[in-house]
Amino acid sequence: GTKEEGQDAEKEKDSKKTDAVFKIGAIPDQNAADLNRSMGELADYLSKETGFQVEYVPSVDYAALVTAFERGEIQLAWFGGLTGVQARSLVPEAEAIAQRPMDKEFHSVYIANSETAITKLEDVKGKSFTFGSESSTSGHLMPRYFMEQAGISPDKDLNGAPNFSGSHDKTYKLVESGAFQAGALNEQVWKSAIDEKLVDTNKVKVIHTTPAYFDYNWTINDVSEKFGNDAKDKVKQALLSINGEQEEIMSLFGSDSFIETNNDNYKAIEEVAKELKIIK
Amino acid sequence: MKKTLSYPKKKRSFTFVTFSVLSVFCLLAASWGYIFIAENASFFGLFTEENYLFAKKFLSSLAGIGDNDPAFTNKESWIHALKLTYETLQMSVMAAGFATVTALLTVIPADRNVADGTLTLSKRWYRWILFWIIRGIYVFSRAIPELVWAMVIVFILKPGILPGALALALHNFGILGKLFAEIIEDIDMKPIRNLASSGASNAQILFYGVIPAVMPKFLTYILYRWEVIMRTSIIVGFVGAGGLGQQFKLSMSFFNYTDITLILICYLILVAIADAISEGFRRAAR
Amino acid sequence: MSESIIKMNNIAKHFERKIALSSLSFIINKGEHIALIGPSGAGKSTLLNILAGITNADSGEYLLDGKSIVNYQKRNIRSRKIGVIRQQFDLIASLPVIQNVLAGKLGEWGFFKSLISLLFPIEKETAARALNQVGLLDKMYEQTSRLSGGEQQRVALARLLVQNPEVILADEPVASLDPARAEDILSLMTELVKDKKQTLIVSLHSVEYAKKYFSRIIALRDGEIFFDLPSEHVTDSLLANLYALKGEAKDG
Amino acid sequence: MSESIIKMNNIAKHFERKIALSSLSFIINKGEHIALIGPSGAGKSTLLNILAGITNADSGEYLLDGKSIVNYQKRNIRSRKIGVIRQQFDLIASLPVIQNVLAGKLGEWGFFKSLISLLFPIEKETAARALNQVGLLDKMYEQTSRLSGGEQQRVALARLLVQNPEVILADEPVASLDPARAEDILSLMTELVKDKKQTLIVSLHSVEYAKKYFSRIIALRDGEIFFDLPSEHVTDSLLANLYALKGEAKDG
Amino acid sequence: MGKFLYFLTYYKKSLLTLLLILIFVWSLFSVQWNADLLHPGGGVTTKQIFQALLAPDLSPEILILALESTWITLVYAVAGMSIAIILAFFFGILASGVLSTSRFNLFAVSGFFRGILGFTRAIHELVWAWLFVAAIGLSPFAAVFALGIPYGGILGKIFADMLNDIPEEPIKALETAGASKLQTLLYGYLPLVRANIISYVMYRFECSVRSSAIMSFVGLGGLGYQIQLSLSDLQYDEVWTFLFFLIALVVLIDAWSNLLRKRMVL
Ligand SMILES: Nc1ncnc2c1ncn2[C@@H]1O[C@H](COP(=O)(O)OP(=O)(O)OP(=O)(O)O)[C@@H](O)[C@H]1O
Ligand SMILES: Nc1ncnc2c1ncn2[C@@H]1O[C@H](COP(=O)(O)OP(=O)(O)OP(=O)(O)O)[C@@H](O)[C@H]1O
Ligand SMILES: [Mg+2]
Ligand SMILES: [Mg+2]
Repeated sequence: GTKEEGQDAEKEKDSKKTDAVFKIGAIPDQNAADLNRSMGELADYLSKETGFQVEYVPSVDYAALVTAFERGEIQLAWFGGLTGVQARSLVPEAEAIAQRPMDKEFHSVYIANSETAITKLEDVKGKSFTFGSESSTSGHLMPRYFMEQAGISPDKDLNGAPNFSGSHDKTYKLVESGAFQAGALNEQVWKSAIDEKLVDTNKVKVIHTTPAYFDYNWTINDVSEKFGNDAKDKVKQALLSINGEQEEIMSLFGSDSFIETNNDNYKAIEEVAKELKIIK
Repeated sequence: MKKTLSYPKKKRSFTFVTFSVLSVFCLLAASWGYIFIAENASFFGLFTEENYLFAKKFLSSLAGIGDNDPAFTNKESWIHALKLTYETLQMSVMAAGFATVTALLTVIPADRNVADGTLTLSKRWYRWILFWIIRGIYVFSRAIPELVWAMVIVFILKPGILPGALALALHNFGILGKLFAEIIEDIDMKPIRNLASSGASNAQILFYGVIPAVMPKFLTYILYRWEVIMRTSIIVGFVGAGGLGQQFKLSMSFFNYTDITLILICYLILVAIADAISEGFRRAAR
Repeated sequence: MSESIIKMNNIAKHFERKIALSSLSFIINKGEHIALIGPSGAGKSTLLNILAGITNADSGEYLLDGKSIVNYQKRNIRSRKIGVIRQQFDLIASLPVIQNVLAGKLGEWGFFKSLISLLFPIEKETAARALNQVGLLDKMYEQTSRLSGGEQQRVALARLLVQNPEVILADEPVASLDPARAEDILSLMTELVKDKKQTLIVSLHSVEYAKKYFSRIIALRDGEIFFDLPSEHVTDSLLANLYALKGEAKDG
Repeated sequence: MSESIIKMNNIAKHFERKIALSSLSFIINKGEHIALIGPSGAGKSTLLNILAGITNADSGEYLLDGKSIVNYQKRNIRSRKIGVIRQQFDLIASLPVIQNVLAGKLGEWGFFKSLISLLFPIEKETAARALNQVGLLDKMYEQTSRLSGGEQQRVALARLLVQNPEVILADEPVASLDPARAEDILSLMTELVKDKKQTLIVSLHSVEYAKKYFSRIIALRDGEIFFDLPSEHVTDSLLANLYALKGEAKDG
Repeated sequence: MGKFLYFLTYYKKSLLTLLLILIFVWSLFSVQWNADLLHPGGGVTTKQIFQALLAPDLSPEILILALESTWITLVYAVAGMSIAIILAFFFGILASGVLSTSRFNLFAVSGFFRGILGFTRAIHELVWAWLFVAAIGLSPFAAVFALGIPYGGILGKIFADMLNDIPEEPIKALETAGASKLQTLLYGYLPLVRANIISYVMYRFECSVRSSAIMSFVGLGGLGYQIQLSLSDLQYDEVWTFLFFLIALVVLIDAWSNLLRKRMVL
């Protein structure tokens, strides 16, 4: 019964002698309203499972979330590949603990407005183009990397400097409205937009999909001091035990479960970022 | 002569001024109360060792300690930053220019003394309508911060100097328009009436009476606003409207602290130059 | 030669509840020199403004050169009849002297002529002649604000010379000058005006000057004519009555 | 009772290249009433400022009550000896009348007393008595800026009554008032001063008033004493010479 | 040569104005003026934005949210201004040098404090905000300080200038009545600048409301935060609702300060 669980949670809290709030955050790469709702529910779920008082802290900016994480104001954060690397280099004790199955083989898609004659990646030369946030892996880092691999320099070969829309949702909306002729975004956001009919596929089309790379992950801060030595494992277990039952939460993530991951999976991203001189 | 005088009692009445003073105190109490109670902010909580360490770490990163190639000792970074500085300067001048031109074009009907006919010494019914419309536009454009204008304009124009300049101009257009209108409203009417009595027409009054009287003040305000625009130019860049600000935002996202320092140095130089130039112009115009 | 140029009939004027002028009537002939005196708030400035056509009277009739003042609505026509001079505040301080003098021509010039003249003064000759007459030829291109009070008053006089109206009105033209300069301006003014047979109406605070430079004195008090006499008939007891206090508290 | 209070010996003062006062000497006795006259720029204000200790002379000796003025560096000590009154701009227009009057006590009060008095006027009695003497008791709590020019001049006078110095200096105290009000202030001033045997030194533009209200006249011209005579010995020809122009062009 | 100098002085103002116009024209050359400036889809977006302007989102949730954010914006502005006024009062008096007794003091002290005021206002409040957030975290105090410091600089400078511009006669008169430096401050300087400084503070208060609104761009709450969220979802109708609340707040303060200026006697 729920009542018993509640009491258990109470007891556990007492035994830890902690009234500190366990704060979680997420990079604001999608529709803010959806993010607020799902993350709020995730926070409730984690409270129940771990006995901590979990709270979601919204953030308006990728870099702001990384800074808050660095300052210890956020205990657990849903980062992209690049922001995760940034965060873990600022907080050496931090650890990537979980990711979605799809994050092992993540893709970005390049999209174009249907009224343009763009059909393949090479065609975006001379067109107006928008990335997502400059800190995004799937919205900026990897698309930029693969464009350069294809011989297109985003800073020179496009029509004007590339724009940074700030989020994946905004990217496809801007391309759909015609504000930009082409753009790049996270494949998962794109797919769920199509599923939920948020985007009109008569107006936007996919022109290219990148090869696979590691992306999003849950990174946990150094929490042992405030929440006990077993806190990290508890949170990890809670995340990994999410299954089809928590549909509401997982709909945002476009998946039905999380799997284990570790810091080493993200070495490749770090290399790419260094190559593109985005981190030193 | 030690006779006591019956002197008048001080009269106390509840005026608008007393009302304002009371409202200010209520607002102050409510605001600080809200910050301390509802937002549960603790002032002394700021002075923790943790905060000290972060502040120290942050400042030493800015100073480039532990960075073997800080941007401000790197020639290439300087060249790039100076190019952006130059762009920012152009952006601010363009913004001030646009704002001035549009404000000058609209200011005459936006004066109360034109609308009620005291300046022109003649009345027209439609002048009040025009007055309220233009004043409304001024309020609208100045109430919206530059940054918000910039966020909207980058949807319409490609990233670069122009959207930044336009965003700054849109905001300052309202401010300059209001200031200009107030200057003309405060104009000394005696010389104007005298011009009228020596037979000048409305247009002649404008050129011989109004413009010479207000021009020095207009110039002062334009230069003063230009200084402010200079300071604000970095802000519109945050949302992609070009110049130093855009680079500032990117460096922040990539945690390139020394790059940020370099940009801040350029920014301060720019502001100092703007102050000096505008002060010089004001002196010369005196 | 007692041809009348100004006729005032029952002129009245009030501001909100304050009566500034109540039912004034008088006639002024061409070429007369008249001083207007009276205590503060007597209505001198108000009367001069009505004479100049700057303010309209509430009631009464005002004939200028035989025609009602309403026939002089067009400023450039009126400016050939009537010119006004006050204290130095009347000049555009930020313009050079020459422009302030040439402003006396605006009534004759069209729009473009006056615009061009603002950059490249035309009719310099006229301005120079007038400035010479008031002894300021060397300050022609000076900024007006840099001139002393007495000099500014002369510039205003030069503008009037250029404008050359039939009637000249002056409201306390020497109030802020020291005695020597005040007398200098007054004598210059009456001198210049005599040459052209212009009519001169001047308000003054100093009875001394009024008697010395003007042939006829009109005294106002509380918006009414207190007396209207040739200067030599104005006695000290009349003057004492004119300025008698009604208790300081009432003024201001 | 011809005890001297002010002794000036070869006092000189110049501003940049302009000589404002050159080698002035005179003695003033306790209780004398002196008018200072002379054309614009003669140095009247400069002399009064030196007398007040606001400006320091470049050279020469100035003894106040037998001691050199350097002994009066402390303002609150000096303020008991000398008080100054000028035109209305001497008052703080945004304060109520009573505060402006009580400012005459600042030399006696400490900082906190004056701070408190700004909120809750102390020594109201003193202020009321002074205001009563100048006939302004009913305007005690009025904003000073709302008073007329003549009334403001009286407030300044009331401040001096509160300050109660031995010597009173006044620089053109009636320049901007109409004749009636001007005479009113001058007679009030000389009256009040007589009661307390105070010394009075007043600069004036009007020779008429100087003769009427003062027993001794000191005339300045170009920074030098032009004459220093009892009023009845001042002749019209002396005055004409005093104010004679040297050509307008030189002033400014 | 003499003639040339003459020409220069006579046309000085016209020449300066001409120079300013030329500088403006120079700045125009930094942009390639052609249709390329516009996004291919810029027209469409403009239309959408204007349509939203005519039909702002007036649903109750949005209105309540807007009201709440307006309050937070106002709170930060008021708190920031109160810090600014305290800073400006002390620094302004010191920077004006009205209390200095010697010439050396005047230059050293007022120079020093003018320098400080200059530095604090040279940096835009949003940059201060970012510096504070980085240093002390996302505390409301970061927003309050970020507003208070540059505004203190601006107000302090104006305050100092006003104190310096005061006609010296009333002050001299007080001094001859025996007032000390501090007493001339109480009875002379402060009452004389009161009306001007209050109306300037009111004007700056209006500006601080706008600044407070954009503080959210470093993650501090308020109207700007909501505007940013709505913009990132391209909900232009919500954006306009929030903007109208901001405009209303500004207009209200403007009206208040106008009334106050009219009622306040000098
Ligand atoms: N625009 C106005 N509004 C209200 N009252 C006015 C106005 N102009 C003048 N008055 C009042 O009308 C009366 C006459 O004023 P006027 O200026 O004509 O006097 P004056 O004789 O010129 O006085 P002064 O010698 O002080 O210049 C005064 O009581 C004055 O207060
Ligand atoms: N602060 C100053 N700087 C330079 N010159 C000054 C200054 N004060 C006075 N002067 C000059 O000193 C001379 C004497 O001035 P002062 O003010 O004493 O004359 P005044 O007799 O009071 O004249 P007025 O009747 O116009 O008030 C004048 O030529 C004046 O220009
Ligand atoms: Mg008058
Ligand atoms: Mg003087």
